[in-house]
Amino acid sequence: MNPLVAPIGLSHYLVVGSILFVCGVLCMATKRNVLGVLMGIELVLNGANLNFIAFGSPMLRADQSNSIGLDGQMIALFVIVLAAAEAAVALAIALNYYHTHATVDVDQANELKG
Amino acid sequence: MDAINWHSFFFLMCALVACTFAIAVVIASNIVRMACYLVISLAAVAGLFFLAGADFLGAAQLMVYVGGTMVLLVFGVMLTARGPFVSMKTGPAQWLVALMAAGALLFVLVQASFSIPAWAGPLASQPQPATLPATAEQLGYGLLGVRADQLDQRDAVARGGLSGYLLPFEIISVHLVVVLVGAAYLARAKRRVTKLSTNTAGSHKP
Amino acid sequence: MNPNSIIPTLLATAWLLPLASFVFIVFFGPRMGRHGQRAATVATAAIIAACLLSFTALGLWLFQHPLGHAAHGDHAAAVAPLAGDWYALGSFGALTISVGYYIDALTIAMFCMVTLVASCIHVYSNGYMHGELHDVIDALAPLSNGEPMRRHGRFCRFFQCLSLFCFSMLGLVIAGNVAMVFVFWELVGICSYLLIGFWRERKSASNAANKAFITNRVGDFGMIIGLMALWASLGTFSFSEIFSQVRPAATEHRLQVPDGMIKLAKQGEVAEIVKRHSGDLDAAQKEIAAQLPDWRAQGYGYGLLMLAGLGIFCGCIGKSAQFPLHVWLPDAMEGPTPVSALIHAATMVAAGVYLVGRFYPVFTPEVLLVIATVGAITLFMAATIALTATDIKRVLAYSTVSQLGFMMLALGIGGWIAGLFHLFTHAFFKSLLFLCSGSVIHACGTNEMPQMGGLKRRMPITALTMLIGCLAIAGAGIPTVVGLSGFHSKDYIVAQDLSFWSHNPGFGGIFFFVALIGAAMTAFYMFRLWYMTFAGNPRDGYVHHHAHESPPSMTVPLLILSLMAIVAAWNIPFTSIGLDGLLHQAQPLGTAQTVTGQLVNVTMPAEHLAHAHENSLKAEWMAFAVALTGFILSTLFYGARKWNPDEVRRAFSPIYKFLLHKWWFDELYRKVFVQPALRVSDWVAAIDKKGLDVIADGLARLVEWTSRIDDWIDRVFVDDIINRLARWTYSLGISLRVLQTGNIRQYVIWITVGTVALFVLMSMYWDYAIAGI
Amino acid sequence: MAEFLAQYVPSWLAYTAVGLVQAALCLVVALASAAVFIWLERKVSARIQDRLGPTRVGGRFGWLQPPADGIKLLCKEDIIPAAADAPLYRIAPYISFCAVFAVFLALPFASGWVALDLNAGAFFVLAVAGLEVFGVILGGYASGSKWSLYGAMRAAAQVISYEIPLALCVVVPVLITGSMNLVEIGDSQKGWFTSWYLFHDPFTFVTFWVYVTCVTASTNRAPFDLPEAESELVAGFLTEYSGWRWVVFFMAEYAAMFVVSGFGAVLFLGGWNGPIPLASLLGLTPENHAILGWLGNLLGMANFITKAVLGVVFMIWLRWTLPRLRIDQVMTTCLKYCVPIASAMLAGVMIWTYLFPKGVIDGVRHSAPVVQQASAQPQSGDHR
Amino acid sequence: MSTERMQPETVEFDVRTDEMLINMGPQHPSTHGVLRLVLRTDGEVVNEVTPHIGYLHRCAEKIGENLTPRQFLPYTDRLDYLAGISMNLGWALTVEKLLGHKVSEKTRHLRVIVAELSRIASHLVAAGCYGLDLGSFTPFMWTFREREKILDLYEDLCGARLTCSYITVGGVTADVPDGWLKKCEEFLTQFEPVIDDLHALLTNNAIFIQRTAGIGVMSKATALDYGCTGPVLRGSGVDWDLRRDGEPIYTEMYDGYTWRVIAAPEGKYPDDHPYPPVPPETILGDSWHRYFVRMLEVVQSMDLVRQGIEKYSMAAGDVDEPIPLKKKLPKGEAYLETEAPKGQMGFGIVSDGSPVPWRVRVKSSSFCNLSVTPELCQGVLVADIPAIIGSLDLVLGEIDR
Repeated sequence: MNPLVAPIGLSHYLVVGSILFVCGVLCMATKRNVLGVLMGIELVLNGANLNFIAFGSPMLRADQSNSIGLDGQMIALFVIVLAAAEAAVALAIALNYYHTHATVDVDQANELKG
Repeated sequence: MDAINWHSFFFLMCALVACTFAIAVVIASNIVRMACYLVISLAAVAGLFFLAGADFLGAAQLMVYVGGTMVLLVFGVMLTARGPFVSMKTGPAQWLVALMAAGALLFVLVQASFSIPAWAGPLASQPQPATLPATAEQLGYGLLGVRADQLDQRDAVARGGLSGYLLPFEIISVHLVVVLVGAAYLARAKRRVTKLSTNTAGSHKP
Repeated sequence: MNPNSIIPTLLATAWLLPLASFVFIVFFGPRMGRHGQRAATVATAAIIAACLLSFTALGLWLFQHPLGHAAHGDHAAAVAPLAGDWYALGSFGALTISVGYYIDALTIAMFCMVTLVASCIHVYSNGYMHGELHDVIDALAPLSNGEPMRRHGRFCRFFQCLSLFCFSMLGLVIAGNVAMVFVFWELVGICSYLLIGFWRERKSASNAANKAFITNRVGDFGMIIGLMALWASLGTFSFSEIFSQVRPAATEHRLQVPDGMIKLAKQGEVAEIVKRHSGDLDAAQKEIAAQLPDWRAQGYGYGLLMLAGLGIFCGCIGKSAQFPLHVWLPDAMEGPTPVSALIHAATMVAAGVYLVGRFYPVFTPEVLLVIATVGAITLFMAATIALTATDIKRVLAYSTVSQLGFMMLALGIGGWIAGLFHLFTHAFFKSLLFLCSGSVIHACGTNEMPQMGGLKRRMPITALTMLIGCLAIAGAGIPTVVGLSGFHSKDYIVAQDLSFWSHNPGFGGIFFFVALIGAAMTAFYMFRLWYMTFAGNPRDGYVHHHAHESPPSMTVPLLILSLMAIVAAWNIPFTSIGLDGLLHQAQPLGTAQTVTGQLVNVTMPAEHLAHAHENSLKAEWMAFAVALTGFILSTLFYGARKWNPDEVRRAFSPIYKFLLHKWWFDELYRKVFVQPALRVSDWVAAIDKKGLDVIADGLARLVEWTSRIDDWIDRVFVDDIINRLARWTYSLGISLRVLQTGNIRQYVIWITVGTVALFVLMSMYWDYAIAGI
Repeated sequence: MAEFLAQYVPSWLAYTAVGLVQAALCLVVALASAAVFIWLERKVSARIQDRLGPTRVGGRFGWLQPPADGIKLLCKEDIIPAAADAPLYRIAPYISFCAVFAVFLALPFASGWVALDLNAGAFFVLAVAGLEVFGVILGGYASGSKWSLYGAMRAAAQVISYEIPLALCVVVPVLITGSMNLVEIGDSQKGWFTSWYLFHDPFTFVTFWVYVTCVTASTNRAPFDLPEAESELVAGFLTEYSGWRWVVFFMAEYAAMFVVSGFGAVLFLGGWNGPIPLASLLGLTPENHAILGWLGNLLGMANFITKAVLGVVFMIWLRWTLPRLRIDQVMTTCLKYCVPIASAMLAGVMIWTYLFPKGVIDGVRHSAPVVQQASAQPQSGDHR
Repeated sequence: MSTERMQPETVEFDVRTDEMLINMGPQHPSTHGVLRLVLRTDGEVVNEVTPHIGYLHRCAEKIGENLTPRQFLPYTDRLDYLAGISMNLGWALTVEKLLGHKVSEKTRHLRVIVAELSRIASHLVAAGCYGLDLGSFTPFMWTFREREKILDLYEDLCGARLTCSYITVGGVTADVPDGWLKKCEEFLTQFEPVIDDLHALLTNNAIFIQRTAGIGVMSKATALDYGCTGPVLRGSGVDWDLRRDGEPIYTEMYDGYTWRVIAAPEGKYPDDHPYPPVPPETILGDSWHRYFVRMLEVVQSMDLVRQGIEKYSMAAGDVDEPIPLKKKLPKGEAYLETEAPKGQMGFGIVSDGSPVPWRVRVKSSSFCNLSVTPELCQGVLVADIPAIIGSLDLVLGEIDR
């Protein structure tokens, strides 16, 4: 199948979203830098957002009866805004963490471990 | 030959960029480079939003994520990175475990994406972007509590239920304020420079 | 435009101007000139503008409703009040809460009085409060290290509060419904609290503010009960609706128990009827309506009406410092003197009287009797205390309480016009007196009269204006010819008393004599005050030496007010326009008739009866005679110093002490309310210590013995089981602890694995169609 | 053309090739405009300073000076400092340039003459133009020089702060029009110059000047050129750059000037509508004939470009007149003046449009777009 | 704009950052040559500044000990190369003081003319560069344009533009050419309105005032403690000018001239000059005042040049020729300070009786003025460093010698 000619469907978007999501998870799972983890979270949120947009898009599937319509964009908008807020708070926490631990290595933040 | 499908073409471009740089974020060890790749990846995602007919979301993604969040990140990087290259290596065993888990997740997700036939089938004739509704206004109305896209709902009761997102919007805005104040407070170092002594004027002639 | 729409607008503007000034000063005050000097200008300009607007409104009103020749008892020509809503705040069922207005001649007259007095006091405060323009070193508020406190001046804060007060007071006057009245009622309370505690660092001031506030809450509690009674039974807060229900036009405005109250009183039967006509509400309504006259005749709901009246009067007791809640007012003199003049003499405390006047149509004769009794007690008690007080402001404060008692007494015995007339005249001369005392305090730096004396040469204007004030309050005048304002108003009250006595031959005389004695005492203590302050030889050289006449910003208001104190009761020359006529016009419909109580045998004589020639002549002469007596006694004691007051004091030492300690009211309240509370807590503590502790100790000993036995069992049997369990738990925890690594990345992987597992599980048992797609 | 090519080669190749060619053409246009502005800056500054400026290269007026400079700079060694983070250092100028270049996509040059007619156009322009600073930050950081880092941090702080008042200013015309579509915003200012949003009401007039301040700051132009303040930070984020990469940063700056001027022209100065509605007076409207309409649009484009160029000249003029502000003064200007003023103006415009929905100066302007939009909206939603 | 300025003392750190050491110079656009400042910064705030000098050391004093005074004269041009003639004058007067030589009336007035012209030129450079330091390029071009005209005059006078060596020991190298005085007057006439332009462009510019007012405030006491001289001292309100207060051999050069010292001891400038009003934001002794004093001194110097031209034309006789190249110096020593544009320039000479001095010493005004920078630059922002250094008007040729 020639990908340039074949039309794009919902599944394709979902796959991209999955890849972003998994990349984000990987990022969170492998980075020791607080900021790296933060970036992983951003990727995860974007993967999810892409799904919302795709499910709500009027262009991606023939049968629109199950489309979530404008709600998809709405939720995505809220996600974006909350992600910004989350980033601000996470960054503030990271800064404080840096001030107290003089490092950004999350592995050092294990004072509460069992 | 078949006429090229521009939608597919741009989708492929953006998707490739987004995925490639997302993977680059995972692989890169320098935090600034990670940030840079992330910005590019997110910008490509914004492109995907545009392609899916969500212009406003795309622009918001660019503005908020790339313009705002990422600069915040860069700030954080600058403030916390001692020297330009800070990398904290993760052990190969952890990589392996993480990759296995992530691979399983990816498999499950992709499998799920293609498992519904209705999702794979595209629109027989895709609407041109020009004919699409202006979602920015609809979003605006939605935030004000009117679902402009649902006014054709025949069931009056159901229409009443579709009352938009005014309350979440209000909550989110308050939430944002709280978060920003909290973040500002958290990041404050509560330190003051001691007041420097300034010479007071004396007046004797040389 | 017709006056009916202009007048509310004018008054609303006059009402809102101080609010604007308040808001302006709140935001920009500290930035207006050095130390907020300009704030005073703003506030003063606002209130003066309000004053001009009020007088314009008065002019319009008179133009539209010319005063009929004071036709006694004839109320056919009564003028309908302007009532309406500006803004509906919300409706809850049938009840609508709104910002409305109820304007009659009384409202407008009150507006003029309040704004005029307030204007004078604003101007006066410009001079009086100038100390607040700079940093203040307050010797009366020592810090913990004993040094006087130093703080920034609060000039603009003072004017900010004044503006807020004016707004609240005017709102209270213009209010069109009870809810609004209540809101502004509380607002003036707040202003009073803020201004009494203006020098909040002084312990006495903050205590006084608290006292005023708390005491008023006691009254407000009753008021809320009254309001609830009205609302629950009548379903409305609006004045006009309440009045039309209480005194329907159908009964020629005679007081009758409104339907709502009867229904409430007979709610059992009403419910019965409704149940009987299940579903058919109209029929039920009809049947109830048919029953109503019977029920009314049986007296149902009358108690409720009394309850409403008494409740509202409770609020008035608190606000107008009537017995037994009068204790806060003398202490409130801790505030700056202009505040005492404006709030605690002229306007706010009179609000209680005003409210009684406003609610007059609702009061049954029984309630009125209560009012009269409370008024009489207050009048007498406060006057006696004033006889012995030496603090110049306290004398005036008790005088205020006493005069308020006069008003209440007058209202209570059916003298609506008399009471309110006295309210107006009193506002002028009492604010004048307070301002004069402020001028004296300003000059001398002390409140104590024994340290003053001979000031009239130092401060001639103040002495003169104060003398006018004393004459006015004492009711000086030439009988049957002319007199100062107080002469006329007191005359009305005495005349009404006399008339009341003649209608209630038994106990009616008490009120009459109390009023006469009160009038005599008033003259006595006022001149005592004047003589001690201004006449004679200086008693304290230092004070005398440093005394000086106040600046024009303080003396000019004094002159204006003294003019008003003289002429307030007069008609405008060659016309019949005057306060008297205005009040006649404002008298609520149906209240000018003679009525008799249902429960108590009391007759409230119609007011015009008191103006019968012989009655009024008698009253006039009697009032004049007692005032003159008071004056002469005072002159003998303090002016000419023929008699030594100390001898009298010694002779009546117990009484003197009783009076000096203000009838032991504060001590009484301490004994009755404060100390019992403390004692109860002591008891509780003692019970705790003595009783419970002993029991607990015994129990403990018992338990100890039991536990010894138990211990043995425990150690041998139970411990073993427990230890074993604990060991298991511990080892389990140790083994599980490995999972809790504190490593975020591992957690992420666990989450991932968990998600995948969930997914797999789901796909095993459900189709993907669970998503419904 | 692509269809033609596609007969001979695989279609994806054909389209890619054509796409590349078209992009290159656009790039040339952007570069040419940057070159023109560099020349303009030199000439204007020379006039201000009693000099002549370039006179010789390319005959008169030194019009070939920028290409000559460009060639010179291309030939210069592309130095990458040892301490630099090489990949980021390399990529940074292009990020800046791409961001600015992408704005051209959504910038309408005349009614309907826009590459991408987005219905969130104004928002898009704001968002994409804001990306420029990312290249600056990256470049400053990656240079491995302390001066560059200073420049980068200043740029970050300054541009992010100024986005807020800038967005508030942009909201004003959006509010009046009731649409974020730039073409609609431009078209709604049709008519005489009195219908420009600049003269719509006093608030928009003030807003325009706040906008000017903010865009001057967000394009890092004097007196807000702190990120590259040469007397303090040597050259700020540009310190270590040389040769071609430096040129790219420079072109990004000049292209950004054009973009924000054009954007301002659309938002406040009537866009392609001249002070006198010459096109409609002459009958150059599509209603008359397609060609005439096209001609009218051409006139409009000339109008638009003139306004944008005047805007750029204004910025040049500012630069050569004013000293530079200090960083705290820059932030003060933004947070204590621009943001409150812009907010107040936004509120003012709201009230104004509420009170005078048809405008005051030009009462006959096609009435009240806000109201129209609002009432028309629900119907447009149900296309599904 | 508001008059509120951010006082560096009250900077509060929102985010804790590490301190950073930065080299500002010796190659930096705003250090006016090869000054090197080591800044210890915390974000934008400078906590400490340490100046390092010596990058332009040319052994000027040692050279002076191997040459006769007239041979050394061209080296003095290189000290403050922006006001070479003033340097010449200082050296010439010092040697004349040692010799006990007195110059003729005509020479005296000619020396006043050229020395004051060099002051104008120097101050023009100072003002222009100051604008440049604050990011305003145009004033720089304008002042240099005017300075070029003065250099043209020099060229007509002696053939050299920058390092004139015109005033020499014993007199001047040559009398003025024909018509030079007229050219000089023409220059002054056309220059006058330019000053107003400069005031409009810089002095009264709101941003300029914001950037300079209250920045680098130097109290009288500080200025005196650090030995600051010249406009830097007068900018702090000290009424001190060697042309009036110096040694007789120097002050008698200005005998018969009417002028007043430009300083504002009570915060108020003498009102016999047309000058723009002092903005209320400024504090006496801040960078703005140092700049402003220079601008006023330009006007003052123009006045002196005019008087000099008049007096020169009236004076009888000829200008003095220089002393012989290898004239023996009397045994002894002499030290003299003159009021150079940058401040008090001192030359010391010790002679053992030979034509070549035994010891030569130069006391530089810029050196003293530089020494105050660590004190002034505490807790300021990075952008204030050029604003303060620029207001001190340093010349490294003079500092490093």
